[in-house]
Amino acid sequence: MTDLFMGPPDERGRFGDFGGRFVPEALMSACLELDEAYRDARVDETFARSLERELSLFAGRPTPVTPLERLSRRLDLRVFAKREDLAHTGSHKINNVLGQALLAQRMGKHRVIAETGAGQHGVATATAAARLGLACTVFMGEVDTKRQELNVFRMELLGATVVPVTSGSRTLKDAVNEALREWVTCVADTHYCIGSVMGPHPFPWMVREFQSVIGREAAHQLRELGVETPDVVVACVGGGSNAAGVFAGFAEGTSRLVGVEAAGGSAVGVGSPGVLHGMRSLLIQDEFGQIEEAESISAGLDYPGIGPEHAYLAARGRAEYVTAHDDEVIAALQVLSEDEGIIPALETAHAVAWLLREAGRSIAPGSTVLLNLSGRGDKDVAQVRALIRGES
Amino acid sequence: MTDLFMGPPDERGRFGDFGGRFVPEALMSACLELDEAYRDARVDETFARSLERELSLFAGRPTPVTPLERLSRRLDLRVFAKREDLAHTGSHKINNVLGQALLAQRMGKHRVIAETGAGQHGVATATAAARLGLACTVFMGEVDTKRQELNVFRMELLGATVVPVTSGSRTLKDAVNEALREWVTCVADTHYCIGSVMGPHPFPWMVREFQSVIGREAAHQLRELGVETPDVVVACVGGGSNAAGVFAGFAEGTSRLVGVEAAGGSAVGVGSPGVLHGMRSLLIQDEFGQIEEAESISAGLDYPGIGPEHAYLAARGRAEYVTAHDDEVIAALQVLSEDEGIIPALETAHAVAWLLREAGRSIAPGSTVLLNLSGRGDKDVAQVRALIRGES
Amino acid sequence: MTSLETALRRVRASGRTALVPYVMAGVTSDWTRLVEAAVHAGADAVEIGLPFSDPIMDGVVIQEAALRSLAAGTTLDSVCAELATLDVDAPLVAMTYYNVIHHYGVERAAHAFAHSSLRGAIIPDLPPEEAAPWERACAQNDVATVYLVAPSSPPARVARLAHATQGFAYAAARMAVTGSASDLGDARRVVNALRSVSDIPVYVGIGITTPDHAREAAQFADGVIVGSALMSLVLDGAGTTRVESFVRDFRRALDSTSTP
Amino acid sequence: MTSLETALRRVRASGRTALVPYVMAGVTSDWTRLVEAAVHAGADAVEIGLPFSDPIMDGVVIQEAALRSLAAGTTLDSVCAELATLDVDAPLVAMTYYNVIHHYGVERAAHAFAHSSLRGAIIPDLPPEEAAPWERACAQNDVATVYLVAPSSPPARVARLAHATQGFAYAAARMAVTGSASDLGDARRVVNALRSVSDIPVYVGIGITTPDHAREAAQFADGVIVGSALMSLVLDGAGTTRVESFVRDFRRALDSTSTP
Ligand SMILES: Cc1ncc(COP(=O)(O)O)c(C=O)c1O
Ligand SMILES: Cc1ncc(COP(=O)(O)O)c(C=O)c1O
Repeated sequence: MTDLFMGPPDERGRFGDFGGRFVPEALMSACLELDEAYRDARVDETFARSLERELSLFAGRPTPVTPLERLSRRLDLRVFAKREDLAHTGSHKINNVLGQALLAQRMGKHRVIAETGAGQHGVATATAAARLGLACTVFMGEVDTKRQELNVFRMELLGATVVPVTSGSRTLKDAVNEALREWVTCVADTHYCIGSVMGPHPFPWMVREFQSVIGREAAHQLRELGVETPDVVVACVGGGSNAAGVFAGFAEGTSRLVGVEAAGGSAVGVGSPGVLHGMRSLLIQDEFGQIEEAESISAGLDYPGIGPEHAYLAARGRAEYVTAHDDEVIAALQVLSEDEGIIPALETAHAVAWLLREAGRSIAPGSTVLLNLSGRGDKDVAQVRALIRGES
Repeated sequence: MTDLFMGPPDERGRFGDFGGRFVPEALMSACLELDEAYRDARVDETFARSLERELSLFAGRPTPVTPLERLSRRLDLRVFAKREDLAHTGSHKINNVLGQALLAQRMGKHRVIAETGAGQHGVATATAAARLGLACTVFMGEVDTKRQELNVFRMELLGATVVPVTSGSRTLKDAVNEALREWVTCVADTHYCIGSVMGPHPFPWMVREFQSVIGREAAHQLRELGVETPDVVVACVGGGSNAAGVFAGFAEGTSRLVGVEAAGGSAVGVGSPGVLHGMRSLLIQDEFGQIEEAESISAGLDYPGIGPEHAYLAARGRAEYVTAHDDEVIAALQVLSEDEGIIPALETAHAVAWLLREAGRSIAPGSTVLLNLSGRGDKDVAQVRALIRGES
Repeated sequence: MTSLETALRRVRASGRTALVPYVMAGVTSDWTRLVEAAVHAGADAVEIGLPFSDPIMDGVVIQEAALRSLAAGTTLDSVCAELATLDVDAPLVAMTYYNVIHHYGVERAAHAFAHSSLRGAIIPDLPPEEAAPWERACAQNDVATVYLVAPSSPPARVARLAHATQGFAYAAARMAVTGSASDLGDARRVVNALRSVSDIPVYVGIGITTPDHAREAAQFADGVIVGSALMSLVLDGAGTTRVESFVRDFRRALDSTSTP
Repeated sequence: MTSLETALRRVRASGRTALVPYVMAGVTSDWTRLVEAAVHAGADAVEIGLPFSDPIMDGVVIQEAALRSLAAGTTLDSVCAELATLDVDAPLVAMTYYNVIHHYGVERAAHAFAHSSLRGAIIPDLPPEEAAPWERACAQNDVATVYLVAPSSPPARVARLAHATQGFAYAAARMAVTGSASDLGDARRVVNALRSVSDIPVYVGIGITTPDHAREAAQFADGVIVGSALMSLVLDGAGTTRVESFVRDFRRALDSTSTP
């Protein structure tokens, strides 16, 4: 394992065979412009300072690393949680949107658009846009706008326009399609603020870089808590941005990196290489290359693909990708709530579920584990209640 | 103004004419024991360290002070927000409950009880109890358990038992009554974790001390942002704990301190001195000394009294107490959301409403204002939506 | 010595275990008749509840009684006025919460009590530490300040309360609000603790629900207070006759153990 | 030079403005008849849509056509098989998304196209930067790789695309997905940009909805592509007759401006 993992992709935006820039010509200039603007911004100290300022003064970074003492005792492990649930808007999504919104501003764009599934990324984008005074339009599958009415209202409160997407399956995948279609019409003054480490180059790289603050902070904080290198770093994986962010702090070391997908949306487990939304990656598709719906209780993991860098890390064996079933997930959410007073997001609970399952099995007793607590569960409480009571 | 404000109360727990310890004999020993235990703990470095550890590693302190640039431009002021909305569980309540739960543990109590209105303090208490492995029972007016079903479930997820209170008006005031009645039966092994700067001595003092971390941090953070002394410090007031916490950092200086009550629950504005829940303070009561219901769109401000120290600060003129009406509050919530990407709690929006009203009037242009952003609005979004749409 | 204490010491001296029923003023429109019925049936004193919106030492029965009374418009003044129409020998003792007194004014209240045959007052949320103004006002009006002693009260505090209480000492049988359980709990221990520091009459309350409890308490206490059990009947519609027979049953039970 | 390009250059040389209607394969069970009808009515080539679940360059009409087609079980193989039954002179050009090809295998796909009279392919999400394997496979099978040029394409890029495209260059009239608006947008500017670097036939698409648009485009372009307007009719139930008259109207409009 002497490779340098999680460096920049190659010129064409490839991580090994994955990534790239499969976009309509109408978007090509925008992608190139973004690439240039991002390369420029990332070495610009003024930009770094603005971002650092928004992350700390506005979004509440650094988020703490919490030793989970009661859970550790239960599992005979030393478990630490990186608390993205404490970031403004309740998940790691804010790290990325602040970076992109500042970049959009720097590029002279006065509007951002975004896709959203359950609404987390939409709320985060609307938040960053409000903060910076940008216009904002969020595309959300019509099915999701109904399931998540309150998030729609939240975005509206923040001044965003929410557009229900009525095409295709009317969920996240279609919201991305529609955002791309919209972007074609307004690239000149609009930035597409994508919500995970996906899409055409430079998005997967850029979003990972914006999220890597998670891993950088966590590595430093763990050292302060006396942990030089955690044995295991685990995160849930939808598109893969929170996992990429935390992995980035540990990829060069020897930690075992584990991404947990929903059993019903396992792009690594059941997917195969394909091209969607501008990238070549692992996708859930039928035998004819038609994209299938991911299915999970957790809206944030309902994406039929995975970020291309994860496909690469999987192919190279640097990270492993596993799954958790809905029922283990609910149980895990309850355990973390009762043991530690932290109600995690259903997405996050996937990572917890794997931990509960593997403690004492593939994770040796006494191991040190860093759990990326990607978000808080407040958004999921009504759903969890219905699930536990068998109402849905 | 050479007095030392916000020091300890006198021997009998009095702030001037307010405070004291008006409790049944059955609770007297518990109050004395608590007083002693708290006096002991506050000078104990080990206790200080545990609390500091939980506040930073678990609850996410320090919370940032955010310069609100767009709002400042709108109001021709320099507005800064102390971001208690970013603390774990979404408000300042966690500061107090962690202090009390650690103290309970130190006293050898293995259970905590609490009252709650909308559920914020109940969720916070259940959280701290889960974290420390204490049993927890929360009393909540039956009316409120129905209005706030999801918070009830949240507490249950955290392992707490929620007891619907069917006496009296079935809201917050009655939940306090019932918690006190319960406490009488179990003082030996149970700590009553009260939710604001109210109740019998030493609660108002102790809760203020636990919350004063807000003011201490903010004073320091403002200095780092170049503000030596803010001209105005403003906070909403239910029982008064977030206000007391932030005021504590500025009471010795010259800042104008402003507490904003709900127009329908203004203990300072329309109340008169009286004795309730173990304290002498200002209360909303009828001409016969019967306590009246507070009425506000914001459940957290629905308390017919105010902490005794606030009654004292009001009497001495060190702080002023004003009110905000429901409609201004909704408008203020919208302004802060759109301008800054922060949806505040309805409670907090009272402070914002006052700011919007007074900017350029009693607050001179260019003034520096510290707004205590006591909590996030996620809990209120459904209600705000119904209010804006005129559904309730 | 307050006249209440003189009277109650006289009851003890007569070898009689005192019976103190509780009636919430204003709970029914004929509540004063209930008081008379209780006295007629053998009460040695009557506790008169002045309703308060937030009665933290009371269980559901007395809470409900207070709410009904408040809903009917009961006030301190209205109670005093109605008591003026009463004609009973037994001393009356007010039971209320401090805000009612505080709001009315401590001196005015003590004065009003004195002029309405209320010769003592139990204010469970007013401990002696906070009671100086009230004690002064009571002293000027011959109103006894009655304090409760709890099973949790440590010895030094028992001594202090025994010293401060007037008329009688109220020994709480248990750590609970009124009407909670139904037995004698820690009553004997609390009574003994009081006895060891004072010779004031000691009455047991909280949990005395049946004549049997009363008979048992009579073995070690100077009197019993019967509150929720009686109010529960009244809330269920009992009139003077039923109240009289209820109180008489307690009277008989107590008398059967008295050492004359 | 690909045979598609040879054929289309010949059309231009004849002084005729090329008409290229779009038919989504599998949109109806008789879709091949619609293709024949279009050719019969004067189409110079036909764009054959191979449906994809996530057609990001297409507006609602073609999305709906794709969904219907997929629901009917259309696959790359089924389309090729059905095309084999077709008997038309006009060249056919596939239009699909890269995943369909990628999943099938680029070489297999190019081969299958070639054996089904598909002499070119438009893959809007496959830019030349990513297309090397596909271009190679196409070259081996005489399948033209057709690229789009957008109003946003800067000059250097126009040159590059003009160089890479085969058969014709697809000038997108506007920054929009198919079926979005209804006018010529920036078509003239895009066409001119292409003309300045290449002499390959340039066809205008995206927004050509009426014969009037076609007539106007014919003033500066070598051909027009009519997609959503035709598919919209088909979705509404139009059969061969209606398709034929629709295409004929465009033919007439184009011919009225042609310079023979
Ligand atoms: C809390 C939380 N965790 C994880 C995810 C999954 O996204 P990603 O894999 O990009 O981190 C989401 C997406 O909404 C989320 O809200
Ligand atoms: C966010 C928030 N702010 C303020 C309050 C009012 O309480 P206090 O006045 O004690 O700060 C509450 C109470 O629930 C609250 O949730």
